[in-house]
Amino acid sequence: MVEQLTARHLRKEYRLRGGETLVAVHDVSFSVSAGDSLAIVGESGSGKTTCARIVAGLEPATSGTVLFDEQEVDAAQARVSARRWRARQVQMVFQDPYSSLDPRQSVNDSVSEVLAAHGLHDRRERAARTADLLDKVGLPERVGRSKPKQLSGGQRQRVAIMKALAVKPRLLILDEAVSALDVSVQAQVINLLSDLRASEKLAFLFISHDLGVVRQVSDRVMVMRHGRVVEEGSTDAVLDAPSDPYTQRLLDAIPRPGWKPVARAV
Amino acid sequence: MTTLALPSVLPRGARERFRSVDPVALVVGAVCALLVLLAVVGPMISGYDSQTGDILHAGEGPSAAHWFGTDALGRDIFTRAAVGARLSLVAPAVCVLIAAAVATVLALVSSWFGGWVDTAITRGLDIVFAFPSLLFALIAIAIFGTGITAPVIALSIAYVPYLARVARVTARRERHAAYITAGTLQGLAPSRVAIRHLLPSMFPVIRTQATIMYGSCLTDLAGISFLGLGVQPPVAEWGSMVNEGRTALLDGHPEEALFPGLLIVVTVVAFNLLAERFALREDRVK
Amino acid sequence: MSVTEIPAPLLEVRDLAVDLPVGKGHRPVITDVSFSLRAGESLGLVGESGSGKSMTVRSALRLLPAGSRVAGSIRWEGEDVYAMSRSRLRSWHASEVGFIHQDPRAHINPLRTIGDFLTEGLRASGVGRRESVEKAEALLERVGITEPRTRMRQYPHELSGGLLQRVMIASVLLVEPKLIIADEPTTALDVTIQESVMAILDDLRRHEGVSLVMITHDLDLAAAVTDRIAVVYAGQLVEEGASGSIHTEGLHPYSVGLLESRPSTTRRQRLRAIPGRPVAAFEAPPGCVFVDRCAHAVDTCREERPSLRPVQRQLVACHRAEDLQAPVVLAAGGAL
Amino acid sequence: MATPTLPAGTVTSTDDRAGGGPPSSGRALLASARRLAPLWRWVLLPLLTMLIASAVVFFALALAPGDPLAQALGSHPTAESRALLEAKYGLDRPLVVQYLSWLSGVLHGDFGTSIVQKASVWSLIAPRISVTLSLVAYAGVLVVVGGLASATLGTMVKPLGPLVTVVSAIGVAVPAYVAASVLSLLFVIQLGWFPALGAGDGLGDRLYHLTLPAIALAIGWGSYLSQVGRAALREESDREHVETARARGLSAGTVFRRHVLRNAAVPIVTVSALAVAALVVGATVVETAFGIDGLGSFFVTAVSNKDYASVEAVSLLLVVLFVLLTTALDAVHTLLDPRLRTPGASR
Repeated sequence: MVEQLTARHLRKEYRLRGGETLVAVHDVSFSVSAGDSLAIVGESGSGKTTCARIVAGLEPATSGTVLFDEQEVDAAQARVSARRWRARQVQMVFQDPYSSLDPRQSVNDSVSEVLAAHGLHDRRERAARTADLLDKVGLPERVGRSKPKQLSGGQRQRVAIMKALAVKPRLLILDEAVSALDVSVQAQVINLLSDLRASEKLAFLFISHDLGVVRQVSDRVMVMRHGRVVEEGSTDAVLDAPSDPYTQRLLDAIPRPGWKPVARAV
Repeated sequence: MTTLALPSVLPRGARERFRSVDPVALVVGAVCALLVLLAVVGPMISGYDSQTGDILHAGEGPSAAHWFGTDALGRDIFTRAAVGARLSLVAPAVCVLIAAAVATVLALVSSWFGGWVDTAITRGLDIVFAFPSLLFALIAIAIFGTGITAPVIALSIAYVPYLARVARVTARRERHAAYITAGTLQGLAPSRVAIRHLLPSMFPVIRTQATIMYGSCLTDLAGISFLGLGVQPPVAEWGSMVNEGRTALLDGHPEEALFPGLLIVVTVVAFNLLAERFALREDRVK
Repeated sequence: MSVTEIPAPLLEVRDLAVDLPVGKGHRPVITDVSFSLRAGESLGLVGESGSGKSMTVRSALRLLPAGSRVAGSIRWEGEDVYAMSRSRLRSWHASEVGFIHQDPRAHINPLRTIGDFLTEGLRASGVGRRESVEKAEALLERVGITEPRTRMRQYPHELSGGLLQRVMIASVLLVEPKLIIADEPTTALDVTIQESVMAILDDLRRHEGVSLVMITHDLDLAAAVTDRIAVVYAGQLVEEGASGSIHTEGLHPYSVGLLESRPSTTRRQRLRAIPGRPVAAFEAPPGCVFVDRCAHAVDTCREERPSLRPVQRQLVACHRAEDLQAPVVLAAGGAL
Repeated sequence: MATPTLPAGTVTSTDDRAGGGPPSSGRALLASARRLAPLWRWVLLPLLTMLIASAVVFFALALAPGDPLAQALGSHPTAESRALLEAKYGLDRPLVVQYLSWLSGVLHGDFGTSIVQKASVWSLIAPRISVTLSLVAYAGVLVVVGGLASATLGTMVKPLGPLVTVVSAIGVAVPAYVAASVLSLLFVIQLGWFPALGAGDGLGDRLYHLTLPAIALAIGWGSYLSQVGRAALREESDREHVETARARGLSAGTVFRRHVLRNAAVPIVTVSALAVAALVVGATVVETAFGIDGLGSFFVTAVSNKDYASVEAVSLLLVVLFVLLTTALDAVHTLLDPRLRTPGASR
């Protein structure tokens, strides 16, 4: 079977002042097949977001390769056609709903702009497609005419998802996309993501620190710590019976009835 | 009612957010309108020429015929101040517009490409920054001779670092905002993302800074004319009027020096207040 | 008001309503909140953004911006907080209550060392230099910081968020307060660090008899570490009761909805999301504050604002609490 | 600069540390050098800046249209007299050689010869330096004392707030030459308290003569410092950590000193230092206005006479002073803010 996305031996180093090198990602490999949902889980500094950014082409890897349909992509992506091709392979939704939209542009305009960039030049078609997308993410039509400032966090995140969908990508990277939302709104967006995954035949690369969210949205999970993969497998297997002590510790740290927090010295 | 005031409870800017009518904006608007009116129709209603004097009525105090009196050559001071307003108000505007345009482009390029481009531009600006603006203008005059063109161009260059650095800070912050990243990811042309999305994000801060700069530019340019190195007689300009009025001032006729001086102060205060409003609005957008 | 038994509760908040100054007018942030806290007890104030949970404790501590309007009564060991003199208020803040914030970095002067931060209060109250340093170092160890001597010399920017939060807790402990208020103390931290920080707070409460008011959006967290939970929505307290019972037999549709919204780590299932978004007090509808998002709303709910009343073992502000008892319990049971 | 030419971003906000709010001019202006190694940052970069600036000044003036010898040659120049003068002033050599020899001369304290004045530039500058320095020092003291006192009073004594606001808003807009006219009118013509012209001799007399000029020079920057100081104090006293300090029961004075004033020091020091540099340039205007024979008025004369050697010398001095001040300022920032001492440690 051809994997839709393959990342092989990714390594990312940052040069620090004073000549030191920080290895943010340390020989990480993973793949996502069509329609699959892989979650990368870890705490801050685990390298999970760096992996996502490398896959999206936002940062070059120090070494290692990223392939879509076993085709290697060039991190520089100099040509417009190459960039558009990549855009249709992968889109990304970011954590902060307040910075993910241009504050000066209405929702309709911003979606329309993306559609135009992908060759949809007829204004009426674009409007129809925008209306369709709004409906798909469960937003009323009037939201299309609003500026981001007039929208709530949940609405903004729906708009960000909708903009990502406008390109008709095959893989959606969700970088902590629901963690900044209020619980009651977060649940709506998680449900929306599950629905979209089924209806749009999307694959997910889900970056999160929240094991509860991960349980709901991913088939497989990869646990990272300090830039390395410590455990991976099916979500149910890893969360029900973790084999790595770090995964166990992450699970133990989640508050629940009868929970007794344990202090660790630092 | 509480007595212990700890305002940080509210997010910054929220305190100012819901001011309804803004009296300051009204005053600033009125002052600007009056200045424009003075420059445009002032010379017409006075009925005098700014450069021909009536030697018989030289050095007179205010009267019904000459609202602000006449200068040593018998020219009507009100008319000269009104005509002078044109040069005094337009020259700094030109200066600031050029500086703002150059600074915006530099900040955009510098933040967009980063790396060595950013370093090169920043270092270049550091060198220009080493020249205080008035010094820069005076050197330009030493080279190109007295007049208004050399200092206008020199000040345009001298102000660039002040505007560019502030714009660059904003641009660098926005550069890594999710909407800019998402734009590139969504296959929009980089030039489009830079120009349609990143560039407008810099406008509010550029507008605020340029407005403040207008006041200091007006002051600097008039100062150069005051030194006798800018606008040359008999052309009317506020700075040179203050200079020419010094003799009369010592003789007890302060109108020629004080009236244009007052106009300078009023204009600068108005523009500083305007800049403050712009800054408040910047806060509010966030 | 009923005659309170002796001793008076440590902190008692009755019919609190707060309007904050906005421009030239005022805007309500809290419309109806009452609760009381006994010595040694811990209370979780749970709500989403804009619910007024932080403002509630700020009002209780009289830490509101100038021009705020506060109605209701707030008593500390029977003493009216809003009748305290300036100096009494200052000494109360300084020695009897401790405040732990979500963002410790903003609450510690970045230009001064951790040692300065910890000792300045003691030094100002006349404790000698050596003694205050020793006390601060001991407290740093108490909150699980190894090498306290090194940490004392460091600046806030050299410490991680988790460490700073421990420093913050240590600073609060310096004065041996009767009450600690923790405002989303772990929201910005990783889960494993959250666990440590919560463990420290939990330990203080259990072993040193400190009372705790814990503000959080996480009902699970509140249920795990507090005795009682008060759920706040749109500036109103909608349900209050023992932590265990709110968590399993919540009555108010909002508390139930919050629980069901939270994705479970143990089971995969479609979440029962509450429609709409959380509203703030000033946007709340005239009737029940939750009516627009409630699946069980009837006409009464739209017309009349319910007040807090005892139903079963809880206090609930819902007209339909009795009607919903059975199905709601079922739904909650299903989620666990 | 006659009045402050600094963007007053600091007036509205002094915070760009967290990237929130409009950036403070002072910080933004000086932030660029922060990523460099100490040797580069403190020594090489400032030297390089001075070097490039000196070259800019020298070559720009050398390439200026017009004949530097015009005045010296008189109305009937001959080829021989021109060649003689060119040789005398070294103008027959290639420009680069001229620049290098000028530069090495400057390093040895020889600023070349003024063709116009037929004298060594140093002999012209030297006696005037003390006049200008005393004027600038006087004005500098007024700026710092007046600015800080009004900022603190306006913040601490609530009823004085609006007065300070209005006075400083007007003061910042009053150019030195306008202030000079008003002050002359009031104190020289009307009241006759102060002399009209000159710099005076001896300490007492000089202070007396320089009082009005110093006030005229100080008004703009003093008002600006007052505005910046007040904005910084207000902003710092609104910070959460100050709230924490207050809630801990520290006295108001202690909180103000240790947390508000101390943290507001960065923008205040920035503006004070830039003010001093700007006052030197502003002296050109004030000295001309009050007929003081100092470096500033000398510079204006040199500019209008196309006395290139003198223009070069004074420009260079000013640029060097400006670079030294900004470098020192960067160093002071590092002392004031521990976060700048360990670059990259904070995220």
